[in-house]
This record gives sequence, C-alpha cells and structure tokens, in this order.
Amino acid sequence: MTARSVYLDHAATTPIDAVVAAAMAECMQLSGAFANPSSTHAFGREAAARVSAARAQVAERIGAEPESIVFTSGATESDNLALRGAMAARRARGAHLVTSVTEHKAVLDTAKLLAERGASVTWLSCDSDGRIDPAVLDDVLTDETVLVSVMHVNNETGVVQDIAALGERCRARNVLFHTDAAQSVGKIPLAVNRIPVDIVSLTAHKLHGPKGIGALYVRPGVSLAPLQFGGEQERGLRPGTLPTHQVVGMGEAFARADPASDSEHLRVLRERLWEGLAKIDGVRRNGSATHSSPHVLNVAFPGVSGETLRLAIEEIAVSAGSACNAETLESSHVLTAMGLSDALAESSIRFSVGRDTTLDDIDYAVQRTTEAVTHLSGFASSAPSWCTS
Amino acid sequence: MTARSVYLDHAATTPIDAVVAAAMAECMQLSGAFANPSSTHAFGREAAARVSAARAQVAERIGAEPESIVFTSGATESDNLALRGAMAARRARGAHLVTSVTEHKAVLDTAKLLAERGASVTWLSCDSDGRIDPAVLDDVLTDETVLVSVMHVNNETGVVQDIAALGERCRARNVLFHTDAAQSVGKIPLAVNRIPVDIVSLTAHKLHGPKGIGALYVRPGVSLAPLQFGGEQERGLRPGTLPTHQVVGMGEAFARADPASDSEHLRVLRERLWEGLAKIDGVRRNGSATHSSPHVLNVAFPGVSGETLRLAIEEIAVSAGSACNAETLESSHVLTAMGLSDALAESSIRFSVGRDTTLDDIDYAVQRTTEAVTHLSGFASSAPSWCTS
Amino acid sequence: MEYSSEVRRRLERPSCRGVLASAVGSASATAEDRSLNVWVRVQVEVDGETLVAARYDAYGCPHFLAGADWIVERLAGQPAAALTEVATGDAVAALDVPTEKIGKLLVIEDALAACAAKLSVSA
Amino acid sequence: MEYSSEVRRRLERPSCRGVLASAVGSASATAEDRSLNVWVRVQVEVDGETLVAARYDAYGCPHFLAGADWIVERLAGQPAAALTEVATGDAVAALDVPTEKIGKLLVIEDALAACAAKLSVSA
Ligand SMILES: Cc1ncc(COP(=O)(O)O)c(C=O)c1O
Ligand SMILES: Cc1ncc(COP(=O)(O)O)c(C=O)c1O
Repeated sequence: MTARSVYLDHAATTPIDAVVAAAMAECMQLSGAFANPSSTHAFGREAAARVSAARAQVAERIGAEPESIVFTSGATESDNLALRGAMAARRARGAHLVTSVTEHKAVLDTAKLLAERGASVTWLSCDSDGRIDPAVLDDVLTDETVLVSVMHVNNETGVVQDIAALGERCRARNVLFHTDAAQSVGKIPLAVNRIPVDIVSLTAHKLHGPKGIGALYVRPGVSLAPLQFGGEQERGLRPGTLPTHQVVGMGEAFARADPASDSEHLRVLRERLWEGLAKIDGVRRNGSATHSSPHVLNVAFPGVSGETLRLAIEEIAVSAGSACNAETLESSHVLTAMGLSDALAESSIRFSVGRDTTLDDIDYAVQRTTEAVTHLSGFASSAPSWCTS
Repeated sequence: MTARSVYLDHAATTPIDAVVAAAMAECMQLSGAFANPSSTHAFGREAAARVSAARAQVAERIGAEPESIVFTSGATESDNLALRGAMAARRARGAHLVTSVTEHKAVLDTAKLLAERGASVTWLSCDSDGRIDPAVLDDVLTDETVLVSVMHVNNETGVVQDIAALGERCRARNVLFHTDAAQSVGKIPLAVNRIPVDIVSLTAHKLHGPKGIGALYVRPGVSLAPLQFGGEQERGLRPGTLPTHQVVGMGEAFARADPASDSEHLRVLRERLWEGLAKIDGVRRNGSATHSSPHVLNVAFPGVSGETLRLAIEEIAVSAGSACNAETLESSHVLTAMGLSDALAESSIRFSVGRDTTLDDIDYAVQRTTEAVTHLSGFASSAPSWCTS
Repeated sequence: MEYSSEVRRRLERPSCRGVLASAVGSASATAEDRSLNVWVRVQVEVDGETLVAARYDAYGCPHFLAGADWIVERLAGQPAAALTEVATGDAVAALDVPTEKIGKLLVIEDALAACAAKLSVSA
Repeated sequence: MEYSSEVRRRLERPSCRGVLASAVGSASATAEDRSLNVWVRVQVEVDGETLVAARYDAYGCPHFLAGADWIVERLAGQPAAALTEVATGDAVAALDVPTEKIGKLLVIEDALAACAAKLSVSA
C-alpha cells in the first residue's frame, strides 16, 4: 500500500466499529459470554441472554418484533432461504416467482436455480435511472404468484426501489414480498411495521458489524421451509450453534447505527465527491440521484477503461461494477440493464463512503481521480465513439 | 453464578484462545485486514492473503491441500453440504445413502430429509460400546450406493469410529466416504493423506476457535452440488462474503492445536475425573474406554435423574446427552442405541474437558458430584429396578 | 430449564423424605409413569381420622421431587380425606412448575389416592 | 488482478503514445475488438526500408495499453518487415500478461499488420 490510502468501498464491506469489536471480544473468552447459547447451564444462559438482547437490537432497528428475526450467516444465505423457503412452503399456491434483473447475485442465481427446477420466473426490468415501476406488478401478478423479490437499495448504484408501493400491490393480491435490505439498513429508513414487506434479508458487515452473520426477518404468520437441517435453533428454520460473538456484534452494530445523523454525514461526503468529479470532462453519474442511498456513487468515465483507472488510482479502494465478487470480471448486469453500453459500464466505478470517511479522504480521492483521468485520456485521444458512449 | 464455577462442557463449545482472539481482532478495524477478500484493491488483497494463510493452516492440520478446503458457517452446514451435495452430484449412480444411528443431528436430519425426497437410507447400528463394525459395509454397499457418512468422534460419548477401515471398504466399491470430524480435530489424529476419506466436516469452535465458521474438506476430483447460490466464492461451492476474521480465527485455532501434547493433557484430566467418579456406588462409564477421544467422559448415575443431578451440581457446567441443542429435552438417541434404558440414558451426564481445564477443576467436580449423588440417592432409597438399570 | 428458589431449597433440604419408623396404623402406596421417568412411594401414618405423619421416596426431575416434598409436607395434621383432595394447582404455583411438567405431579396425586384406598379398605 | 511493475511504469510514463507530427512517409491503421473492450491506432514513419518512428493511441485495460507501448517502442530503427514479425510472446513475458489477456495483445498485431499492408500498397 502507498503512503496514503483511502477506503471508499463501504458497499463491499466496512471495518468493524470499535465498540462493536469490544462487545464481540466480551463473548470470546472463558470469563465472558463465550458459551453455547443452547446450553442450559449458567454459562449457556449468559450467552443466551446476550443473543436475545442482540435479537431485540436487530429487530428494533427495522421496527420488528424480536421473534421475527432468524439469524443466518449473511445476506446471501438469507436470500437463498427467503426465495427457496417461500417457494417450497407455498407450493400449493403455485410456482410463480417475480424478481428483477438488477438484483444481487444471491437472488439472481437462486431464481435461476428455481427456474431450472420448474418455477416460472418473471424478470422485471428497470428504467435508465435503475428504478422499477411498481405498477408493472398489476400486469404480472397472478393467483399462482408465490413471491415477489425486489431489493431495497442496489449495491452497485445505490438506487432505492419503492418497496412500500411494491409491497402494497403484493399484499392486495396475497403474494409474499421479499426485499434484500443488505445495503439499506442504517442508511435509509426501513420499518416493517409501517410497510407491507413480509421477508427481509439483512447483513451486519455493511454497517460496521462483522462479516459472516446476517438475519432474515420473517413476518409472524409467514412460514418458510428451512434450507438446512439438524437442530432446533432459530425455531427450526436455521440449525447450527449460534455464534454468540457474531450475533452480539450484529446487534451492537444495528443499535449503534443512527440512520438520521449517519445518512446526513454520508450524503454530505457523497455529494462533495460528486461535485468534485463532475468537473471532469464527460463524466456521468449512473442511476437516479434523487432515489438513492447516501453511501453510493457510481460514475462512468467515458474513454477510460475502468480497470485502468482503478489501477491508476490504486491507493483509493473502489470497486468496478459489482464488488461482491471480483473473481469474475464481467461487465455489470445492473448498469447494462439501465441501458449503458458495455464500454460505458466497464468504464464505471463505484465509490462508497462510510462512517469513517473524512472530507479529506474525499478531496484526496477527487484530486487523484481527476489527475488520473486527465493522464489516461491522453492514451486514447482519437478513440472511436463506442469507447466513449 | 456461584463463587466457583467450572466449565466442563468443551464438547458443546470452547472459549476462544487469546492468541486466536487477537488474530481475529487484527482483521476487524480499518487499519487491519478487515476488507472483503474478493475485492481486488490493496485492502482486499491483504484480506485475501490472510484467508489464504488460514486455508493453508486448516488444510495442514488434516494433511490436506489448501485447495481442498471450502469454508462454511460450521459443521452443521458442512454436513448438509456433504450429504446433499454428494447425493445430488452423483444422482446418475443411484440414490442409496448409508449412515449410522449415532450421528449428530445435522447428519441424521439431513439423511431423513433425503429419505423423504426419495433416497434409500441404510441406518447402521452400533454395539454396546458405541462402535460400528466396518465389516457391515460388505453387506450393505451396492452399485447404487453414493455415499457413506459415519462420524469420526461421537459428540456425546467421545467414541471413535474406525474411519480408515470404513473408508477402505467404500474406496473398494467406488463409494464416497464422508466423516463428521467436528469433535476429533486436535484431539485424535486425522490425516486425509493417509486414510481414504473423501469429504470431512470441520468446525472451529470445538477447538478454541470462533463459532459460526467451519469448513468442508473435499478430496480433489470429488464434485459436489452447492447448497446455496449467488457468488463464485469458494469455487462456487459456497457463496457469500468470506468473513476474514472468522476464517483467520479458524486457521489460527487449527494451527495452535497440538494434538500430541493437547490430547495427553486432556487424557490425564479425563482419567482423573473417571477415577474419582468411579468410586461412587453403581456409576458406569458409557461407551468404549479404549476407542475414545480424550476430551469426553459420559457417565451414568443409576438411581439419580440426570436433570436433578445437573441442578444439584449447577456450578459445574456439564451436559445431559446431546448438548448441541438443549431446546428439546429428549433422551439421547446415542445412548439408547448403545442399549441403555431410557432411565439410564436420562441419568447420564457428559463431562468434557478442554485446554483451559485444571486438575483443581477436576478434583472440585469429583467432590461436588460425589456429594450430590450421595445426597440425591437419599430421595429414592426404595426405587424399583427400572430407575437404576 | 429454570428452577425456582423453592425447588432448589426443597432439593437441598427436603422436609419429609424417607421412611416412617413405626409401621402401626400406616399405609403406603407407589405410583409411577415410566414414560415421564418418575416414580414415587408415599407412606402415611393415621391416628383415627387424622394423618399424623407422612413420608415419601421419589425418583425424577427436580420439580417432581420438590412437588412430592411440598405436597406430602402438607398432609400431617390433616384429616385422611385430604389424601384425595390434593391441591396440585397450589404446588404448581408455589414451586413455579412449568406447564409441560404438570403431568408429572399428577403421579403424586395417584400415589396419595392409592394410599387413601388402602386406608379405607383397612378401615 | 496483479500488475507487474513494468505495466505500472508504462501506464505512468508511456514512451511512445500519441501522434507523429510529420505526415510524410507515414502510415496508420486501427484495430479493435469490442467484445474485449480494446481499440488501438498505430502510426509509423518510414524512411526507405526503415521504420524511423512509431506512435500509438489506445483504449483498454492496463495490459493492453502497456502492451501497445512495449511493442510500438521496439519498432523505431527496425526494417518495415518488423511490422509483421511482432514478438507478442516477448511482450507477454516482459509485462507478465495473464493468459486470459493474451488475446487482447493480438489486436495490436492486427493493427501493425494493417500498417504494413498500407505501406506495401503505397510503396
Ligand atoms: C444487496 C446485497 N445482497 C446480498 C449481499 C450478500 O451479503 P453477504 O455478504 O452478507 O452474504 C450483498 C453484499 O455482499 C449485497 O450488497
Ligand atoms: C459431531 C458434531 N457435528 C456437528 C456439530 C455442529 O457443529 P456447528 O455448531 O459448527 O454447526 C457438532 C456440534 O455442535 C458436533 O459435535
């Protein structure tokens, strides 16, 4: 790493808050709440008490009752459990699933698997802003529709979907509504007691909590089939020894998130970043600027390859397209769904700010990016239009 | 908790070693290796380097190559992935699964699910010592047998199965062999380069590592179908952001385990415990004393209810029967499979020692248990024989 | 499982477990439910119409043992009819017995009823 | 993705990118592969049978840009025939180009070959 490095990839993952880390450490050693929360002895009961406090913290952040929270290993597992669990539990109703082309891979790939196994899947598309029109559900929902799954905040663009309007249309047709809220909690409001959403995927590590722990909110009365077997933990929906330190870390992270002040801070940083970058010739912002989560800024730099730009500004940690997995380098399905050419999608970069980001970090990122784009543009002064549009 | 409390429930879970906890803490904060190991920037590469070192540590402990280790959320998930992944991947061969009645619930319940979905399952029984005769496989394996799953060390009794002999019989018939080694690593030898085992379930938290992280060893060339979808992590076998701190904790815990000296220490403690308890009138040791992992001692106290005894010695944390989940209080399927009556199984207690257990702890446990059994026997001086045999 | 302090106290210092020394004017009866893993033997001593002493021997979980102790303790000084009017509900409340364990306490009622039957036969 | 120090250096300080000033005795050609997201324009100046100068303009990933820089840099001073004898393998080795990216470097070969064709037509 060079002398100065700036982390602007908080949509990929965040560092763990020091207070959260301290709470986790408390649950590790013999003198702390390290035990198996299912054990009936005093050590176990102490761990169980921590788990139940954490469950209440997670529930409270989204306006839910503690009993509706099922801990999982992360949003990927939550998405798998939501889609497959709902489709299996309501097989009597039908096998129609509705989801969107801009979902995270955990939903996309699970929907594809369900399609292979005989489900009929309707893929909703988005407009050039990345938004889905809730009214399309009127034409799409049938009496055989089991589930609609549309994410709350897109991980590549930060675009926010109108989950209240989507959920209402589902509710009216007695269809379950699932939303992947991995990116939204703590950044924009989400209250399951106010909007008709039935199942919500959550994860701790996008909000300064630990990786490897997440949850599924399941509205009371909604039943899902389990994905894994072998224990009565989490009401039989998710077996395995509950990782006390991880659960406690998630609870603490959710409790510490202060959506009002946090999102104001994030928004200020993100807008300063955009103001700076907007001065670069030809740049464009990808996705709705109004319906967007305050932590993500996705920008296309026409005429400069994104891979090259990322190397040129390597001391600034950012992502190209979907950062959840860099082992595959394909152009973003989200940006192309919004109408961007492959070249423009490839020339796009996701910047994402977090609680630890400073104004200085932003100014440095703007300066370095501007220099790099100016320098790199010199390589392709006569490039054809497909490279720049 | 009372003034003095002793933790003798290490087979349920263990406290995290301080060195392991320190390595985990290193992977939590902005200045450490907190990033998403799939990210290509420097932060991500630093996390990836830690993950790959941890993968090598886990692999080395069992004599495997790093590429054969797939990280999961624990042995429960590993068991689910092993059984369902193997049965799905080799459907062309057949749908016959062989397992034993003394398995952990993660295997038992998954096998039952597979049976519901059409697999034919053969349940091997054990002798009164809790051991399975490998020769039974000669009568059981067919050309349609896909997988045999027999655990290495039983979690309730510590009884060790002869996995080398079982594996050889499977190999000879081209049948895959899986073993759940959640309880064995670090206590008794396990070397996949020496014995013909194809798939092994591992977990960190029984060996002073963190809960919520485990692994599956998959012998190169053996292909499994994934259980979850949505990312290319772990060669597509297990999606989701890799939890760097958890993986590093598992690696460190596996590296620090010193089977030779650890198991000697555990054996000394366990035998001293048994010598002390054996003086109590009528007690019996459940399971083979020779083929046993050094950390577990399962003892029946005839004429005293196990639940009552556990309350009477509540400052000693122990388990009744299977401790992996205390939400269901049913008598142990393992002990009854060994021929114990329901009453005797209920009157049994599992003591399990760990690296942090001292000789003083053992002496205190012996003293308190002896006092308690003497006192409680006074309640049932004329009880009929079904209560005591 | 949670245990009330009353259960703990009776387990540590039971008030009337054991066997009565005198065998005159006494009756004893057992009851059990093997599926619930409980067994109890109740012994009472009567003087005319009055229970003058009562003891029990029992095998089972803490709530069962404490329940036997609580119920049998109340017999001394009562008329013999008390044997068939056991206030199991009061024991449940006094000891904070969880719902799923109430069935076990009914086995104690059975033993007392059997005692009462023996007394009326011998009377 | 790993990048060698040679790739980094050429990205930071390219040796022969841009356009030649004089248009006498020069030829230029482009090549692209949109599916690989690369485009390149090569310009050479010849004096008799000798390449006296060469420049490129390029769009693509770091290995592609550095590859163009490395290959084109070697042209000056060579006979024109060198345009059709490009040592792409040497560039791959010098820059540590990963296998999956070698296809992109062949696009540079195409541009040079197109240049060569133009020169032989005008000759
Ligand atoms: C929208 C969304 N869903 C799901 C996930 C997967 O979450 P996890 O890493 O907790 O499995 C992510 C990020 O990785 C995400 O951004
Ligand atoms: C033999 C055995 N297998 C599987 C498990 C489950 O492991 P985990 O808690 O890591 O899911 C346990 C203990 O809980 C065990 O003892």
